[in-house]
Amino acid sequence: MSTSAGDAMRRIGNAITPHEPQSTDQIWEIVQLARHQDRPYPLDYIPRLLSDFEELRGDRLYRDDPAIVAGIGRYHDMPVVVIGQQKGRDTQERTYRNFGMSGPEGYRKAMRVMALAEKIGAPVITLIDTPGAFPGADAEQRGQGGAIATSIRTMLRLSVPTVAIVVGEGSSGGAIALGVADRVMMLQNSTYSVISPEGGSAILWRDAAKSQLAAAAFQPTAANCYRWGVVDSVIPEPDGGAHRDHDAAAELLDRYLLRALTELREIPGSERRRQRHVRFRRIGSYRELALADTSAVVSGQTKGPP
Amino acid sequence: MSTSAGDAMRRIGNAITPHEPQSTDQIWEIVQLARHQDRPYPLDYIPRLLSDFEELRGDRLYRDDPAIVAGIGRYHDMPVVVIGQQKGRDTQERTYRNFGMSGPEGYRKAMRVMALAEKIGAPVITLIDTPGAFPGADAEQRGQGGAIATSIRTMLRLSVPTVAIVVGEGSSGGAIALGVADRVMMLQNSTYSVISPEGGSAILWRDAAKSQLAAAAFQPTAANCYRWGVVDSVIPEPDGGAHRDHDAAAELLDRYLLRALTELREIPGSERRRQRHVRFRRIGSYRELALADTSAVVSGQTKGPP
Amino acid sequence: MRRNFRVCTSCGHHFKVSGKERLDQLANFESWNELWPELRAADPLQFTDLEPYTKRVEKAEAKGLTEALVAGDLSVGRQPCVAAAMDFGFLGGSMGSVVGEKLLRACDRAAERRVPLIVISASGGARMQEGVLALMQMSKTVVGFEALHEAAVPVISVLAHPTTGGVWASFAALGDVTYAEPGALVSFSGPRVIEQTTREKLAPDFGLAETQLRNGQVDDVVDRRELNERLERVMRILSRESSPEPPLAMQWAQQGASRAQRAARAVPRMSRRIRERLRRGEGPQ
Amino acid sequence: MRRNFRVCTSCGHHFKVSGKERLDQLANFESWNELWPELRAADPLQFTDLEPYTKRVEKAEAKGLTEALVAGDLSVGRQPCVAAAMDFGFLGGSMGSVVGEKLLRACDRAAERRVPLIVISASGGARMQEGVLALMQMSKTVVGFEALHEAAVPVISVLAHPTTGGVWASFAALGDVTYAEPGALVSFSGPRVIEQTTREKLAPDFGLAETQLRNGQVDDVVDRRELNERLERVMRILSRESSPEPPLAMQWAQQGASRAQRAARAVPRMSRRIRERLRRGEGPQ
Ligand SMILES: [Zn+2]
Ligand SMILES: [Zn+2]
Repeated sequence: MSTSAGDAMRRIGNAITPHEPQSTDQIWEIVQLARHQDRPYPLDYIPRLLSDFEELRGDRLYRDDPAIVAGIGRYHDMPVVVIGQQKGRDTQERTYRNFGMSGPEGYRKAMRVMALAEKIGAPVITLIDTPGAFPGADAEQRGQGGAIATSIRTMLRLSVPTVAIVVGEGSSGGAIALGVADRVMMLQNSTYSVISPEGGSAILWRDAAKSQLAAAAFQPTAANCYRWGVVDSVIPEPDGGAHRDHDAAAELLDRYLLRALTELREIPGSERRRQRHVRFRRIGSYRELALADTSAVVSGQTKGPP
Repeated sequence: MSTSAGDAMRRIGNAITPHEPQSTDQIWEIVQLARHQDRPYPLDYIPRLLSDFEELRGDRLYRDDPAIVAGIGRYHDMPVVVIGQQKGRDTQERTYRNFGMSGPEGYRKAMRVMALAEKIGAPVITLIDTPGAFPGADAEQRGQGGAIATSIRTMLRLSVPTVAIVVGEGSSGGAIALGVADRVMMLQNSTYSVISPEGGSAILWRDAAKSQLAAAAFQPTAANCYRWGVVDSVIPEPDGGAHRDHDAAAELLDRYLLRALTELREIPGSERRRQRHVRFRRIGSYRELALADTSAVVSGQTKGPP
Repeated sequence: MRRNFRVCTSCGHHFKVSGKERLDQLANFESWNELWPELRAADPLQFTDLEPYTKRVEKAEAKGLTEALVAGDLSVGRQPCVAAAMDFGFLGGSMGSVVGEKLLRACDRAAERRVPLIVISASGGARMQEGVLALMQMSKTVVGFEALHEAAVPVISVLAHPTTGGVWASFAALGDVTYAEPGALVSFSGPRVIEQTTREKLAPDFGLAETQLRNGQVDDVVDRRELNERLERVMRILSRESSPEPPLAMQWAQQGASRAQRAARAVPRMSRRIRERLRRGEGPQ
Repeated sequence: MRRNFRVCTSCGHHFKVSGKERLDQLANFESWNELWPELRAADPLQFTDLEPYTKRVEKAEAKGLTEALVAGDLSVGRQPCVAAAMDFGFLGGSMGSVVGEKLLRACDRAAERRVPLIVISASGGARMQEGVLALMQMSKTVVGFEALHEAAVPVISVLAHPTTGGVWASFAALGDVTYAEPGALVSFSGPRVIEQTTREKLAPDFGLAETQLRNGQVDDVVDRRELNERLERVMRILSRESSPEPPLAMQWAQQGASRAQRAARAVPRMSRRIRERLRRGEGPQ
């Protein structure tokens, strides 16, 4: 639901000023922060948010994919399901977790755990942080496209409350696969984009070194995503970025998440699902020409929610 | 719902007399007929039963498994989904179809097509004919057990009418995976058993050559399965066996199938599912000792439906 | 070529087809009405790569194309449907906000008219020039397919060369029935990206329709010249019953006499009671 | 040994445990009530292989075992549940009509009491001596699990050595959470049958719990000595909220002051309005 700037301005109480100036340098700084190696990952948030957590593994089909961590936990005395993309902090863990690039098995594990959430009526919380789904021949053979597509569909079908939070880098179909929630939020220094800056520059500029230029063009920042109606809230980070203080970052995230779940739990499941569908129907920006004369632009403004 | 002989006798109108004598020779003859190489397979019935058929392939996960044929077709002006185990007639086709022994992908294809049936409200017809699920290391790696289990569960969850027909050999978990339907029927000379005679004799007699003995012990005939409440109807075959006249065999099957679907369509989906659960709850044969004195047999009769 | 559906008569190679010609083909070159041609790309990010996005769109529109997806009402043979075809000639068939919105409207229209939806995909993926808004068309189009799910209306997905990226990873993978054209590349990641990332040489048949059939990802590989026939059959099979209940009972009654006698002849072993019931046309049970 | 859960103190090997001792372990050797011990095997097929079925059952019962599945009400730590454990010592833990009926009753009981069900499997598969009726226990037990599904009651499946055949291919594979014991064989077909059919030598780690974890078939491999703790935690997580709605609002109010100040300190960049809202304990939006 891409909205005009004025529309976004009218939303009060969001921590990010919609018109924070965003120069190429500023955007690149955010891109760097979003990928900072000390930035909290799902496994950093989970012990801070949950009083108990039990990891669940495997898609029941082919293998366990460590690029996605999934499990059940106790959040403010509620059972919840948490699904997070885990990049890995050191070289060894990064290799093990494939840099947070999941194969189809990761999304299928996510769906299996969502089915458990649906059974027990537990909210689903996704923590998004991935450069994208893994580009590999074997992943394609086992249906990478279909896995992402069915994960999107599964999230649309859930009747339990769902909250998706981009905590780091949310790039490409690998991110939206876990992003189709009742409330979508971004951390202040996270990014959400159709592709990583490197991927975009390689394709559009035919030069992988143009990634700063690509980042500036994609404008993948929380402020913009909020302005475009892609996310509902921007979660502030501790001064200097979430990596400076994991505890404080988790506490801020906790506050927004708890508020969202508290609101969502008031809505009946079928209505919540309906609203979720409406929410994702509205997103986009296009022009609609006059019917009779297709050359005249009638409405230059982007389509969006009221 | 194992029932006493008297109970079975009281069911009128079934083509098979419950107490047809079944000597070892007679049982072995039926086992042979059930596996006769000219016996009609699903792909022989399908063009005779349906006015249109379009095969659907693949589990959307890993591969297409030719041991199971699935598709949509038009049956008496109804859209239906048909899922059949296909052994293959000549050596080449048998190799291609792995002798009707499916891997997890076959059951997962079946479940995918059942989901389509559920979407469009089409009845599901399964035609069972398998020596069992494929015993292979790769099948186990990809979750053969879970595939069978979830196929059973999927069939229990469907709200559309479902009919399962054992048309040839229904052995082991590979058969029940497609057998959890509102109505379960057997062809007169088909078999339904916990294991193939060869498998059973190898395990129980520690001698694969004792398969006739095993068959006589398992008594896997339609008459017995009817008597035990495992199947609801026995479908007569043309004189000498279904292999003698595929057209007549299909016509008899058609008659029973159409009657069953006509009845089932009168029942609302949720009630139909409830009845299906009740049906499969009841099957079994056990004793219940007196609570106080566990050594005294109070009730030697088997438990079953009224 | 046009009459041969742009398939080479000598080698069978399937050439690319524009969105409008696709719908011409589906309609068997009868007339059809284009839906929502007034929807046009905006430039929400004021995006420029080697060329401004608006410029790219202008150039594509100058070729007479409206957008990367063309939708229309038409009939395939005798089966009415809503059809949508992607146009690789329009910015590589990339999915931006217009593609998402048009496809969503097509879904709603098919659901409302209770006729099947046919979507022919040919796309490099999400339209990068619309940034994250293009990514969001993946979820938007799946919402459309969910509307069809709730309305119990079938959707047939046809994958033409190439069906990749965010298109393959959203609606295109979710057809009730999915066909691919011979030789079409069907893949989430592009072969070049995969080779660069994994430093492995891909097999020559990587991601091709025929490979994806073996991989269980599509129902069949269908020659374009036979596509209409197949689509018509699927739609005929999945169509509602012409008259919900009566035919069964009627058929039963009508067929009673002749069928029962044939059956009874075929089954001399069945009990006398059954044979008599069959002879009277009463059915077996 | 008994106090060490029948795990070798020196090499960690997990020895087989009887059904009753399993429930002793789960109950931390506190007392528990056995459910439905009056259910006993019948002989519907009057089955004889190398020995009559009734004889086999008598021998097993003479060992003091009631059947291949023992069920009871108990608590794991502070979490009440219904528990069922298979007993490999009773005809190889094979699943016949008694196992099916008892497990179904256990499911119904857990659903009714709204407490989780724990099932520990150890089985060679369906009990062949009951023929097709044993096969039908696969569907019967899945019906039981579906009752738990409808009641939103969790079920935890624990796979001990061996969990094979029709047990692994029915309820045992359908836990909401699934653990396997170290070294347990988890497989539908037996290794010998696979080697004979495919004429391939199996890897030494074929079908083992650790392998099935990699294969995505189980959630974790859990040492028996840690099982109770894990089960208790899972049940604690999945338990209903102690008080459905109030805690959230209460926590919000209680935490308001101190948390808000910490948050405000941590986020000097946020807008003044927000900082003020947080300071007042009103929450961010
Ligand atoms: Zn050519
Ligand atoms: Zn030892």
